Amino acid sequence: MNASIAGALLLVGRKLLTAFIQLLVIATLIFSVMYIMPGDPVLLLLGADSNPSPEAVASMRSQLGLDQPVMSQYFVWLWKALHLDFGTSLANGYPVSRYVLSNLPRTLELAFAAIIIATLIGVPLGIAAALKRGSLRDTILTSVATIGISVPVYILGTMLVLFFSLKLGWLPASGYTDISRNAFEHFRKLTLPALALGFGLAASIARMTRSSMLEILGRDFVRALRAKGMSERRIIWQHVLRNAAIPIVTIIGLQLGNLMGGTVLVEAMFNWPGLSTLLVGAVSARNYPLVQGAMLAIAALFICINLLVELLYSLLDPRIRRKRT
Amino acid sequence: MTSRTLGVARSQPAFVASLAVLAIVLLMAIFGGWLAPHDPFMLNPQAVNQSSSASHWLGTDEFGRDLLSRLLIGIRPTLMVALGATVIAAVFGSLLGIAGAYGRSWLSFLIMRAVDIMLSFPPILLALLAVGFWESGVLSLTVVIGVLYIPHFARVAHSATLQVARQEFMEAEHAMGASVRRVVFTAILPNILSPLVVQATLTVAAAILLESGLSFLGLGIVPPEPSWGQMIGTARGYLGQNPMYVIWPSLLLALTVLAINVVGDRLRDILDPRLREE
Amino acid sequence: MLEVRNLSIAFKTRDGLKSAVRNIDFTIGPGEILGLVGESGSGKTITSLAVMGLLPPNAVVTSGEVLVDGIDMLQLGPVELRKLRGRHIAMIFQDPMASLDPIFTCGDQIIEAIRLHETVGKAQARQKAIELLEKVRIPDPERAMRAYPHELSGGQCQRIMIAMAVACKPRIIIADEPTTALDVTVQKQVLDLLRGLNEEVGAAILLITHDLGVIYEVADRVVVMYSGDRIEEATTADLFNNPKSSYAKALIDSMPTPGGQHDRLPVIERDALGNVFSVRPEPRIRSSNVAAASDANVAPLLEIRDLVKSYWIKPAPLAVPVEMRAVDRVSLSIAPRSTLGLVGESGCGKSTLSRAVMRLYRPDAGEILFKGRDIARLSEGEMRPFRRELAMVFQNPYGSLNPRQTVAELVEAPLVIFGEGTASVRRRRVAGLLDAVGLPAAAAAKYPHEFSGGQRQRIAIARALALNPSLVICDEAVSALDVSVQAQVLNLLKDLQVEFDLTYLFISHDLSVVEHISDTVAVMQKGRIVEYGSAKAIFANPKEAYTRMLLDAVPTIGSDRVGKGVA
Amino acid sequence: AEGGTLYFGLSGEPATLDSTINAGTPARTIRLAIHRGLVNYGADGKLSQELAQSYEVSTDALTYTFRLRDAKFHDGSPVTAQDVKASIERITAADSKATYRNELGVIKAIDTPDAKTVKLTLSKPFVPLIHYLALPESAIVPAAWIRDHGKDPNATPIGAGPFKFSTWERGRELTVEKFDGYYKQGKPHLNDVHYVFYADENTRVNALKSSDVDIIDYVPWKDAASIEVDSNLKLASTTGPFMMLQFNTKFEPFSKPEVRQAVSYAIDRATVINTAFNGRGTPIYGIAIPEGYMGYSKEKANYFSYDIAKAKALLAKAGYPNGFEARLLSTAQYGFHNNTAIAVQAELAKIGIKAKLDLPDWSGRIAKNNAGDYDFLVAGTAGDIADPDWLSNFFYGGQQLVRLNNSAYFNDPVINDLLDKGRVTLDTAERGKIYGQFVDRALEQSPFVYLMWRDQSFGLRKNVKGFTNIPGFLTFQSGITVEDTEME
Ligand SMILES: Nc1ncnc2c1ncn2[C@@H]1O[C@H](COP(=O)(O)OP(=O)(O)OP(=O)(O)O)[C@@H](O)[C@H]1O
Ligand SMILES: Nc1ncnc2c1ncn2[C@@H]1O[C@H](COP(=O)(O)OP(=O)(O)OP(=O)(O)O)[C@@H](O)[C@H]1O
Ligand SMILES: [Mg+2]
Ligand SMILES: [Mg+2]
Repeated sequence: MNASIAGALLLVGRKLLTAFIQLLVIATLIFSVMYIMPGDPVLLLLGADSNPSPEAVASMRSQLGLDQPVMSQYFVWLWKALHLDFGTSLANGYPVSRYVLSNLPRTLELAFAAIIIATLIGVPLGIAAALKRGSLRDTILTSVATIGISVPVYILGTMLVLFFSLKLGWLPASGYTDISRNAFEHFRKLTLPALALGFGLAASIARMTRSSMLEILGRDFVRALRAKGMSERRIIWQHVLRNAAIPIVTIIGLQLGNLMGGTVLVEAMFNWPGLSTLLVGAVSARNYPLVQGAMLAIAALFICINLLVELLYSLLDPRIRRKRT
Repeated sequence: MTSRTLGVARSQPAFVASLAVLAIVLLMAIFGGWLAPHDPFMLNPQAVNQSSSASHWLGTDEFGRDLLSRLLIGIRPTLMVALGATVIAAVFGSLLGIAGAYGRSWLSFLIMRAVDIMLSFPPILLALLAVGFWESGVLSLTVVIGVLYIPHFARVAHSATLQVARQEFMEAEHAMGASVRRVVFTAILPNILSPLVVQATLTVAAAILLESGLSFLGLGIVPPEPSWGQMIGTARGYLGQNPMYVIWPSLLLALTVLAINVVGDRLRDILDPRLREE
Repeated sequence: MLEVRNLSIAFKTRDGLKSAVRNIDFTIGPGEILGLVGESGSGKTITSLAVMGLLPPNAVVTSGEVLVDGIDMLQLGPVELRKLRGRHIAMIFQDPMASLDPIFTCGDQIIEAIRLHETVGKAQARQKAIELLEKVRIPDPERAMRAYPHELSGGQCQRIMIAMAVACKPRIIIADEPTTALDVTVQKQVLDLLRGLNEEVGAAILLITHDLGVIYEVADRVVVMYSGDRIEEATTADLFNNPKSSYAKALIDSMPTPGGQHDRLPVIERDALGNVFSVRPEPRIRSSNVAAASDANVAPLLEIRDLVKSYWIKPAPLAVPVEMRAVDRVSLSIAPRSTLGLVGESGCGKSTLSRAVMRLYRPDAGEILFKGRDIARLSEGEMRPFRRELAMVFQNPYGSLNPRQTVAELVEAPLVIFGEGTASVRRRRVAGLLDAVGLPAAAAAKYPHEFSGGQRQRIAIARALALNPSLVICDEAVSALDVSVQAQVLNLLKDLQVEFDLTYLFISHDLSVVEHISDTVAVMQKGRIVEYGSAKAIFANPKEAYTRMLLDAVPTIGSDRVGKGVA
Repeated sequence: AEGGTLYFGLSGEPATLDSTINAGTPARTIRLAIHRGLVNYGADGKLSQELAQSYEVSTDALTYTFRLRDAKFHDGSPVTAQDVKASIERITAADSKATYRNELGVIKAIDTPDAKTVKLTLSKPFVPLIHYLALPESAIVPAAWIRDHGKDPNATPIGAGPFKFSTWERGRELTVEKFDGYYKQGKPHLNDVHYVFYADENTRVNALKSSDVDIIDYVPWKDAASIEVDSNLKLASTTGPFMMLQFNTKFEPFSKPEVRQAVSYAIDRATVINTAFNGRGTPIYGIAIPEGYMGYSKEKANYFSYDIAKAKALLAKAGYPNGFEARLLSTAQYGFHNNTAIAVQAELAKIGIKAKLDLPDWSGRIAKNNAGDYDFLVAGTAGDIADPDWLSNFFYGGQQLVRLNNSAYFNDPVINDLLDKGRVTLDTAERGKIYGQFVDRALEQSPFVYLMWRDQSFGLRKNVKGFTNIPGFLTFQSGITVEDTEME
């Protein structure tokens, strides 16, 4: 028993170390990217609508520490980050960590809501298409899914708003209410953005489900299950789906990861104050510390999601588990 | 031969229709410029955002340019970006993913962690990096979008390979002394092709849409050249006044992607011998 | 109870329907065991699948009916079919590995089968499952319950399948080659189990097998099939004493008889008129340099010293893995041009041993000297030249064939890998190999799933022989073949041995086959070699109790079956 | 009606509320609810005395004397001369980041003879000073606050305006509430104002239409019509900001005034207006001086006309009969910049000028603008103040030849001279003449090609009263009128 605890600890330790190194690499990459990109935060800060004087620019720059050599800026940042101090926003000195901590859960919530909707729609749709391969039903489902893939999220979102908010007035057009303040309102405002995101993702999940299901449906053991007298539904949901799950889980994981920094359009469109908005705003303003902080948060989430997905792989397929141990 | 073709046409109407759509799209990509009824770059401030009319069949855009003409010449860059990016992503991504699942443990560790890093790097940053280095245009757009999707393919290929690598015929290949190349190309690839085909069809659509998403960073097709993605992106702002503006390119895009999907599905089924004879 | 009337089945192909089974008729009454024998690929499995209503999607029933208690199965809807299956009519599939869901533990699958039709609690079902496993003589039922199919040996999987099929005491059991991977003692046990059911609940059993000994011992009546046609039906005694059709006669003639050492086995041939008869073909090549195979002076081709291979298994999901020695300090040697027969109970480590020799994994300890060089520790790159000389026929032929490759591609693979010959040379070689293992030339363009169990096995054999390697490991390579094809393949192996100096490590549970083909025999039990010596000596004078037990359990024609009178 | 809550949809979240930095219109809108200066621009676009009850300028324009009224800061302390001194010194300090540090830098000394009197002494005459003091960036804040929090960009702001800062939920909204001690009797009317941030223009419009908010700023041109026709909504529109082309006068063809004039002749302004702005704008065929501002003259307003032949002739005269290629910098981030560039590109193609578009994001565009890395560019802007000195910012050569708002390297001694003279001339008629001469010279040199006045609109719900879109350049300071705003 002790040995297994030690083994587990070792494993966790290794994963943590890997994650740490990954984050370090990402941090370095972002740092380089931000400095290679054209753009100057100070000009944006001071010159929004007017001509700042060169002296004001210089003074601002030195106050923000941007006049230091890039390398020393990097190491200062890194050193602080190692102490969990991610600096302050260039624009207003507001701590990056507070920004990230307030926006991160909102993006997470939106992403999970979307992915749950997408899975609930996509997986059954894909199964239905696979079971009737080549039939009219398959064609119709495929077409619906395709439209889901090729209609951009902002068009879908706009249509949802036009219909559900402006026309019917059922749901708010945009905004965010803190769950602690009014939970009902909170979820009402979550509905449309989550739907808008979810539909498109559902389409991809459906496609992958269909293909993966077909792969498994051709296997001999399915026939053996039928011979046992198992109901078709149970065969599909319990055995075939689980055998087919790895590619599906992969694509869901990918999408969830993408959503971490990729809900920009939807967040903007529904005024959902999440991490993506923060990141894009920070990138646009060349707010380096904020970009760094938001990116690291996204990357960390990403790593978590990946670990989860890999864990799921081995739970789903014992043969993969064997390789790992 | 011909009777068989006819047979296919009868039993697979969707497939045949899709092939036809793709053929038309390809032809339009080649000859679109000549087919265009109007000069696609001619501004007409007196006729902006018009709906269908006798002279402009599909209406006009916010500059009064003929939508049909622009859709026609917009195919080429759209296809080039979408297909080019998909090819780049598919080739490099799949190979990386396979190596990540089948290669030596240190190699697969490196590859998969690198893939994770790439994945956690939001597209916008990579795009900005590209803007810093290259002129915007079809080529850089293709490369950037292609690179963006490499890790996606890698992940899909990786997971599928993990599954395949555990099957007994891989042991048989191994026992025969098959070279890595052979294992990859004859044992693994054909068996993981179906998720890859699906991923590819998804990528085609995503690439076209991403193109419009990246254009605000200045990485799009450089105006006044049109592309479908860019048209859809712009049209979003005019949903209220000129709904047709967004509907036409979206419809064409959906139709093309649908055709690609149907062909992709069919390809996937053809590649699966167990499904072929039905 | 089960009545098949005028059943015809065809496959949809590019060039229209291709008939596979024609006008099959038979009935089985309660408590009756009907044997179904016939040529490999003659349509036995397809017929039984049709009975279950489980034909592959590209197969169509062109005529006939399948009556179960007077109801036509072919007319039933999916819901009614489902109610019958498993509870009323159960099937044991020919390829056990492929028929188990790879991602559920065997225990879960058996429990599931039980609970599908009986309203019992989980614990109760589990208890029952363990009892079943004990009945089929699985050594450590607790472990088997926890194991995933890939963690069990071929014979163990087969027994899991059997346990599942009989779990609900169905009234009709279709057993498709239920004992191909079982050693004779276990086979006996399993047959007893089936017969027990047969007596207890009056189950009707359709027993498909190529093992005429088994048929002789347990079947009441026998149906003989040949290339899709039913050509004879008779009581067992009649069939063996007085076969009417020429095929049945030829089949019985072709059986390898224990004790009778012949250089060649008789095979069935068909003359221009379509008549079949059994002939004992002359060797293609007379052995000129008949070096004494077991000459002590000749350096062994393969020598295994103290080989150890363990699996680490977790008793519980979070527990520390414990060692399970599958191969325990095995030492063996095989002289060039000789054949070592390896026999032993199912699950004793034969496949593990052969995989280690193939270096599919690194053994934990010990040496594998091939042509004097220890290959146990070679790196993959260093192994490569040896791979040309080592070939293996896997126990589970379907699994070892890439489903996305045609037979031609599969068989020529070794040639391609070692850059042997041009495309046309390879094509000719493939054609020759297919012919030698008794497959039609048309097979080349097909995919593995389009073949019967025996045909797949032959594809695997053809592939293994493609390069004329020095050592061929045959892991139950002929277990799914009817006696005639089996004879043909065994003759081929012998011919090749003479012609190309091949050496075989031949794993089989069929002692008469082993006796026929082996020069030396090793008997394995629980991971160890318990007896090792020349074939003649062991078969004539077994020393170990275990060996004796094995020999005693061989079903043979002529010996009366136990308890036959009860039926 | 008195009381009520106003929801104000803003086009962005302020980066900072630092009162000395011009951090964009949303920041100004909010600060104008919190802060007041000595003077400000009122709803009528004229200077209005706020914390200063009155002021006088010495005849040499070197001293400005302000009499303060009895006003209170949100913390209850009175507004004193010390506070004014501290506030202005904060702007002019050596390490100050204030946007208008340069302009206010002419203040040499600040004397406070008594608690209610402030005397500013200038180093040189500077007539427009009072206008710079009217900017929101010249707000007066308590001296004590400056001492304690002056360097802290996140300190809770304290001003003397009608509303006091309440909460700021980052990324979502900022709330201010009524200040009872405001010096204007009976104002403000509202209890509180929620400034909700809507970066996306479509979302902003939808929020107004679905009555999530009561006012929005920056109504997109394409949506103006739909707001106008909506029976629940109204549109408060004015022109003020303008679109123009800036040239890099080091770039060979654009170094020649004829070429720049040719560009001006070649562009049909209607094209730009109809395509990039949905027809919501007024063409400029002269110099972008709003009607009523000093320097405006009717006859010069149409100095140019849409005339391809003339444009071609000018090009030929300059030596480019077949046109040339040039990079046109704009940004893809904002539709109207992007579309203006496309329209200009199409128009210039007619005279053979092939414009290659360069469309980075806004930040990249600003950086390139500031580095002079362009041949010509599209700019959309407005003057800072209602005094003609706003022109200096654009036309003055001087030390820094590459700036955000000038044509790179443009340096015309005649123009510099006139601008210098204009700043020190107190006499209005005299000044008018100087700026008249300036306009003649500017048209001749044409360092900028002006395209159009664009409409700048607020969208309001019908029940919102008293909010005014201040015309001209001051539209960006309309936020000050929340003090008059009521809900019915
Ligand atoms: N899915 C399929 N598609 C096409 N042909 C098939 C398919 N399955 C089986 N066949 C063919 O049908 C014939 C009968 O096959 P079946 O599996 O019934 O043989 P069998 O009698 O069980 O042989 P064996 O003893 O080798 O298992 C074979 O010739 C085989 O090639
Ligand atoms: N991957 C594995 N993990 C754990 N145990 C395994 C694994 N593979 C085989 N075993 C166990 O090792 C033992 C030897 O298996 P092996 O396959 O070598 O038997 P075998 O002699 O070939 O039997 P059979 O005649 O039934 O094929 C069996 O008890 C089996 O359950
Ligand atoms: Mg069979
Ligand atoms: Mg075995």
